[in-house]
Amino acid sequence: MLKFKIDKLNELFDTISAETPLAMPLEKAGEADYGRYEKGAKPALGVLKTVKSPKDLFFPQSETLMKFKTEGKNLAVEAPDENVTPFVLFGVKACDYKAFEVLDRVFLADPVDTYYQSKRNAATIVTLACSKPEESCFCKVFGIDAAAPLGDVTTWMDETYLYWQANTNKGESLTEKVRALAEEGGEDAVAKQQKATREIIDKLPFSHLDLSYFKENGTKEIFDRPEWKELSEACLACGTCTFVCPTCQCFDIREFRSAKNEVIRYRCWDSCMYSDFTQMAGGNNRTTQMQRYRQRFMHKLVYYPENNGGLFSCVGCGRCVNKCPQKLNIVKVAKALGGKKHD
Amino acid sequence: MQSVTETKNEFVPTIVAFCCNWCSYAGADLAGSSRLSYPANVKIIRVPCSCRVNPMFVLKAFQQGADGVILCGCHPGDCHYVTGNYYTRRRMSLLFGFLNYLGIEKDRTRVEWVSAAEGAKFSAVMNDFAKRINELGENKRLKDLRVKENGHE
Amino acid sequence: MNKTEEQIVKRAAELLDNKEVDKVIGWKKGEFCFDPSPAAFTSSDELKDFVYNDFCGANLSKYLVNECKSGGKIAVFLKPCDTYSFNELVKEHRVNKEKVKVIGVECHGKLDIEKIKSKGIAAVTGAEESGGKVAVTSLYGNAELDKNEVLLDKCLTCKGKKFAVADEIIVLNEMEETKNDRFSGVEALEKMSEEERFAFWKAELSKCIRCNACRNVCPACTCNKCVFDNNASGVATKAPADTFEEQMFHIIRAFHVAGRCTDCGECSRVCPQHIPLHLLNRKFIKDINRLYGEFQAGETDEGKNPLIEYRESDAEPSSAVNGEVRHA
Amino acid sequence: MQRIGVFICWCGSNIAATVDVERVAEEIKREPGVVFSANYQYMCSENGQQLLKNAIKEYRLTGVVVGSCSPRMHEATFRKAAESAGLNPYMVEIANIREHCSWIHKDREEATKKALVLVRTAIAKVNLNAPLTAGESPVTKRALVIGGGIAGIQAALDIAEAGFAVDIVEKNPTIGGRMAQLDKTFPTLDCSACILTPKMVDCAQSDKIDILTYSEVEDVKGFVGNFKVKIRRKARYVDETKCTGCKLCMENCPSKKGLNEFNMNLNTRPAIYIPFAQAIPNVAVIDPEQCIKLKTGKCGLCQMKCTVGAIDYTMQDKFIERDYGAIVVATGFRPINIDHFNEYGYSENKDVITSLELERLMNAAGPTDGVLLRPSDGKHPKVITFVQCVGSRDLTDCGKPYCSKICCMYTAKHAMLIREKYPDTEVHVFYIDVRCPGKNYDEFYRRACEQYGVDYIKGMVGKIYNENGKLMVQGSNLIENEQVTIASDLVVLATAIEPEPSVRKIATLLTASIDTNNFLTEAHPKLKPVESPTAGVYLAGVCQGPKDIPETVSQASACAAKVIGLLAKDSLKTNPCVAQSDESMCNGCSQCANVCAYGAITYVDKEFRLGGGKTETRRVAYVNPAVCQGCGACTVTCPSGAMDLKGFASKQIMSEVEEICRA
Repeated sequence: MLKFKIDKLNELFDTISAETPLAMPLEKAGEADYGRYEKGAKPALGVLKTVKSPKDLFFPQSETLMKFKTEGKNLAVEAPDENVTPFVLFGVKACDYKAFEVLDRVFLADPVDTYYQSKRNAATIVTLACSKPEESCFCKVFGIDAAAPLGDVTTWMDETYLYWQANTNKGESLTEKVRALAEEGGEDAVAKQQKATREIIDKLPFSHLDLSYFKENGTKEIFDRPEWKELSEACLACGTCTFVCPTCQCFDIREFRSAKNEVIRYRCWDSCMYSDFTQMAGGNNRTTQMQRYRQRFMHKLVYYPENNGGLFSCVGCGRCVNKCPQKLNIVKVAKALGGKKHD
Repeated sequence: MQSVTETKNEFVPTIVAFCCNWCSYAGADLAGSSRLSYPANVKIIRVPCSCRVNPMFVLKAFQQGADGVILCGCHPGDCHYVTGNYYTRRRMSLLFGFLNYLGIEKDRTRVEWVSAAEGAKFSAVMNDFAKRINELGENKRLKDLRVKENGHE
Repeated sequence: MNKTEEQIVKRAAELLDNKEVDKVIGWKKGEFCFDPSPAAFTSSDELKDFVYNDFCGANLSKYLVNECKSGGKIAVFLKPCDTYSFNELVKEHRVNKEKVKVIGVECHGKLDIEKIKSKGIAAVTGAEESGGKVAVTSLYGNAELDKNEVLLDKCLTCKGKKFAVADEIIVLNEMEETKNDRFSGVEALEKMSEEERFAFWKAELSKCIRCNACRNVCPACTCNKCVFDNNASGVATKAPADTFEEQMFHIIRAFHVAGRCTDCGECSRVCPQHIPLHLLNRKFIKDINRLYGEFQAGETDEGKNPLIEYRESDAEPSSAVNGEVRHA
Repeated sequence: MQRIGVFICWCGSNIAATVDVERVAEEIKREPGVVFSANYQYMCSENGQQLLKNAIKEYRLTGVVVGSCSPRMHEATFRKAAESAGLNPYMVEIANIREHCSWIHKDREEATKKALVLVRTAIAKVNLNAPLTAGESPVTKRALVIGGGIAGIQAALDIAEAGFAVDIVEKNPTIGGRMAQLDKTFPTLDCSACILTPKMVDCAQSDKIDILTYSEVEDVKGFVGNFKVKIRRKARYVDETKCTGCKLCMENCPSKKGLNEFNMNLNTRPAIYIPFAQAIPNVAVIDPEQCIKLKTGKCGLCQMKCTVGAIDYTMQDKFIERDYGAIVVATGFRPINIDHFNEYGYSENKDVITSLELERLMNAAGPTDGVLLRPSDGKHPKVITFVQCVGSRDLTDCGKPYCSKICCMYTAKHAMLIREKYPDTEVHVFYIDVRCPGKNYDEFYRRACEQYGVDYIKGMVGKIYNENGKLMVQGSNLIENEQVTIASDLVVLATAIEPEPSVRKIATLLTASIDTNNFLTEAHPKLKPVESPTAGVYLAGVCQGPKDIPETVSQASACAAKVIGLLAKDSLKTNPCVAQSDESMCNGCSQCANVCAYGAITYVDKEFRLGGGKTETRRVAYVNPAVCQGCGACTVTCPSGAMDLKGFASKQIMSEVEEICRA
C-alpha cells in the first residue's frame, strides 16, 4: 500500500493529468460534479455525493452518434471517432462503482454499445472509500462495502494521507507513474477507518431495508399493488431522480442541424418520468404519472433483476432520496410495498 | 489555412432584421427604391407585425450564429394592428434587458420604429446597427457551439 | 405534534367527516422530520400521517390543476406565499376556485435540509426549531444552528405574511414579518460588468441537468404541453446538449412566466444543482416594477399582467434596457 | 417533401444589372426540394406568368419561390398566376431581391450572394407552407363618410348615386366644411357657395344619404365589409325634426358674445345659432358655453320664442350604432396655429390676418358684408401685403416641412380680386417660389402679375412691426438683392394647412396609418392613392395630403368608385393568414384574448379523449377567422405555443432565421 500526503494531492493530480486526462469530482459554482481536472481546478474529494454520478463519463448526458452531411442532393454519413484517449477516473465511490456493473450489463450485452464500450475500456478507475456516510445512504442493502470499494485502484483518505492500493494491471501501471510522490504503508490507518465506517453504516436508518418482497412476489402482484397511486401522487414528473441516478440508462435519440449541410444525430438521457418517454407513432402506452412512476421502480426492483440474475438496478447511493423536490424516493416505495417487514 | 485566417480577420457579422409588413418592411422597400444602401449582411424577415416576433425567434437567430438581431415596427401609435407594437415594446424592453442581465452585450439587440415613409431612416438604422455589431465582433456568448462557423466568405 | 399541526389535522378531519370536502391536500410525513411529501387525504383515518412542520416548504397550489379536473370539493392548506400562486392559477382558469376551499396556514419560514447538511452535519436524524435556533441530531453528534442560516432561500426573502386569498385561516402564533430586500441579489448582478455577469451565469447555468424540476414545480408553468417537450415547436430540447440550450431553456422559461411569476421561490428550492433560478424571475419582476409600476402577480385573481397591457407612454426598449425608470 | 420551382426575375436590368440571375437560378437547382429553376426578364409580364404556370403543371410543383421585387408589389400577381395553374396561392413565396438587394448593393458578387440567401430563405419557408383557403364574410351594403366637407359630400353623392345607402358624420352643426367659408374659387373665380350649396342640398334631399351633423365617431369595431361604428350625436338642444330654421331664436338670444367660428372668429354670434344661411340641416344649435340658460338656469328666452317647441335644454348626447361595409375618411384640414411665429406679429396686430380670414372679409355673407375693411379700425386698406409659405416648407419645429399646395393659387386669386374691386389698392406678395402647376393655373397667376399689376417680390419676410399705425413688412428682395420695407395697411399670411386634429383619434379607431404630419397614409402612393392600408377604409381630401378643390373632388369620386366596387359584392374573401389555436395544447388561460385588438378570440369548453376511454373537458381558445386580422400578438402571448399564425407560422419564421444565419 502507498500513501500520499494530503498536501501533495495536487501534485499527484498534476502528475496524472500531465500524461492522461483525469476526471474527478470538482467544485463548480458551489456544487460538486465529475469534470476534467486541469491545473487550478478545485477538487471536491470531501464531498460524499456528487450531484450527478460518474456514469456521465461513459454514458454522457448528450453524445454524438453520427453526422449526416449533404452535398447538393446527396447524403453522406459520418461516424464519430471511437478511439477514446485513455483516461483516469478518480474518486469513484463504492456505490457508483457498483453502478458501472449495472450499466455494463445493459450496454456491453449483445449488441454491444460501442460508444459506451470504447470509453469504458479507456478508463482506469480509481475508487475512494467513504468515511462519513450519511442518512440517505443504503449501499449496504445491495451488498456493497463503502469502506472497501473495488476498481483498478482503491484509495482511502483521512486528514493526513491518501492511501493507495492497486488492484489490477491497469491500476499497477498508473501506480508506477505516481510512485515517486508516495510513501509506503498505511494499512493500519485504513483498517481503522474501515472499521469506523462500517460501524456507522450499520447504524444508518436505511441500511437494513428489506427488499425480499420484490424477489419473492410475482411481477403482476407487485405491478397491481394499489399503493402505487398514493406513492406517485406528489410526483412532479421531473427527471431529477433519473438524471442523478448512477444506474438509469435510458436515452432518447435526437437530431440537430449544425450547419447548412450537416445534421448531428445525438443521444441524450431520457427519463421515464417524462410524458413523451417511449412515445410511439401510435401514442404512449403509459399515459398517467402513476404508470410512469411505477415503471421506474418496477424497472429498478423487478424487471432488471429478473433479467440480470437478481441484481437490483439500484446501488443505494441515496441521490434520489436527497434530490427529489417532493421527497419521494425508492426507500419510501420499498417500505410501502414490502411493508410489513419494517413495522 | 491562409484563407481561413483571412476570413477570420475580415469579420462580417450576420444580422437578422425582423420587419413588420406594414411599416418597416415598406420602409425597407422605400430604402431600396430610393437606392439608399446598407450592408448586405443585413437580411430581412417579413412578419405581419413586430408583435409576431417571439423571443424564441430572437434566440434561434443567436443560436444559429447571428451576431445581431434587430426588430423594426411601426411607430408606437401607428401600428397597423392598433396595439401590436405596444406589446412588442414591453416584451422586448424586458427581454433585451434580461439578455443583458445574463451578460449578453446589450447592443446586440435593438428595436427601432421605422414607418413606410422612412426609407432613409431604415437605411441609416441598418448602417448604424451593422457598424455597432462590427465593433462588438462575433457573438460568442449566446451561440450554439455545435453550429459550424459559416466562414462568412 | 405541534399545536398548529394539531389544529390543521382537526380541521381537516372535520371537513372530511362532514363531507364538506372530498379531499384534503396537505403534507404527509416521511422517513424523517425533514422529508415530508405533498399528499392528498380522502378520509380522516388517513390523517394520522398528516404533518405540518418546519420542512413543509412545498407550495401545494399547483396540485390543484389536476385535482380540479375530477369532481368533488377540495380543501388545500396554503402558506401565505402559496396563496398568490393560487390566485394566479384562478386568474388563468387553471383552477376552479368554486371547487376549492383555501385554508391559510401560519408560516414562520421553512428550513432547508440541504443547508443544514452543508454545515458539515452528515447522517442527520432530526432537526427542531425553537426560538430562532435549530437543534440538529445526527449519527455523528448533535449541533445547534441559527435558524436564519438554514432557512430556505425563498424564506430569506419572504414576500410577507399576508394571505392573498383564504376561505379560512389557521394561525395560532402571530407571524412576524421578515425584513428583507428581495431585489438585492438582482441589483448585485446588475452592478457587475457584462463580462462578470456572463461568467456568473455561465458557471451557474452550466450546472443545469435539464431535469425540468424547476419547470414542473412552477405554479406558472402549467402548459398541457411545454414548448420544450413539443417536438413540433422547433425549440424542443431534452438535454443541455450545448451551453446555448441551457440559456435558451432558462431564458424562455423566465420570459414565459414573466408577469405571472409570483416569486414563490419553488424553482430554486427544487433545483438539484442549487442554481439561483429565482434571480432570473426576479429580474423580470424588478424591471416590470421599474418600468410599468409595482406589480405583484397573484395579488388578486383577476386583471391583466403587465405583459398583456401597455401604456402609450411606455419606455422605449433602448432606454428601458439602459435602466430608465418610468412608471405610473 | 415539396416540389419547388424557383423563378428569378431580371426586372429588366433592375435586378440583373447587380445580381447574376443566371448563377442564382443555376445554384438554386442544387437545393434539396428544388425541381425546377429558371430566370426571366420580367416575371410579372404575361410571358413570365405563363412560364410560372407552365412549370407548375409540367413539374407538378407544390411550392413556388419567385425572386423578384417586393412582395408588396407582386405577391398578389404571382399568387393569382399560381392559382390559375391549379396551385394553392399560398404556396407561393417571394424573395425580395430587388428592393432588398439589387437596388441597394453595388457589388455584383455581394448582391448575388445575398440574392442566393434570400431565395434559399424563401425556399426554407415554402417548404413549411401549407395550402390556405380564404374564408368568406358578408358585406354590409352601407357606407360611412366621416367629414361633411366637399370631399365627404362628393363621395356620399357618388355612392348614393350608385344606389347604396351612405351616412355622413360631421362634427360641426352643418355640412359644407371649409369650402363653405370660401368666397371665390380659383382659377375660374366662380362663387364657392354657388357651386357647393346645390351639392349640399342634393345630399339633404337624397333618400340614400343620412346626414348626421354635430356627431362624432366614437368607436369602430370589425373589419372590411363588417364595420360596427358607434356614433356620438352631440346634444344640440334643438330638436332637428321640429326646427324650421326661422331664426327667431337667434334674434332673441340675449347672449351674443360667442365667437363666430364660421367667420374665423372675426365677429360674434348668438348662443343659439345657425352657422350660415345655407346650412344643411338648416337647424339651430345651442352653444352650451355661451347659453345663459344652460350655464345659470335662468333665461329660456329662445324656448319661449320658438313657435314649434324645438328647444330642449335637457337634451343629452346620444349614441347610435350602425353597421357599414366601407368607410371614407374626409376629415379635412385647418390652418395651423401661427401665434408662435413671432416675426409676423399675428397675435399682436389685428391687421395681420390669415388668408382664410381674408376669405371671410371678402365674402358677401362675411362680417363686413363683403366690403374689404381692415379689422382694427374698419378702414379700407390701401396697401396690402401678402406673405407666402407661412409655416409651409418650414424645416424648423415651428411649421410644417411640406408645401401646403393651395396658397400660391389662392393668393393670386385674392390679389386679383382686390385689384379688381379696389383698383386703388397696392398689392405686394412676398414669395419663395410660385408653384402653379395645373390646368389654367399658371395662366391665372400670370394674369395676376401681368394684367392686375400685383407686385410679386421673391424673398422671405423677416419681420412685421407696427410703426405709426402702419404695418412695416420688412423682407428681402432676392432679385434686386436688397432689403425692402413695405408700409402696409393689411398683411395677409398664407398660413400652412394641417389635417384636422381629430383625424388622429379616427385613425387610431380605424387602425389606419398616419404619417408624422398627421396625414393619413395611402396604401400605395401611386397605385393605391385613395385606399388606406386598412382594408375597407378610403381617403378623400386633405386628410390624405394637401390638395385643392378639383383634386379633392376627384379623389372623393375615386373613393366612391372604390366603395361602390366593394359594396357591389355580396361577400368578401377573408385573409386566410389568421391565428389558429391548437386545441390539444391550449391551456385556456385567456392571455391571448387579452391582447387581441379585434376581439377575435373566444373560449369554448371542449371534450378531449384521453387514453382508456376517458374524456376530459377543457376550456380552449377559438379564433374567429373572419375577425382575426393576423397580427400575431396572441402567438407570442401563448406560452405553450398552441396559438400559431397561418402563413407566418413559428416554424416557418424559425426556418427562415436558420437559413439566414447559416447561409
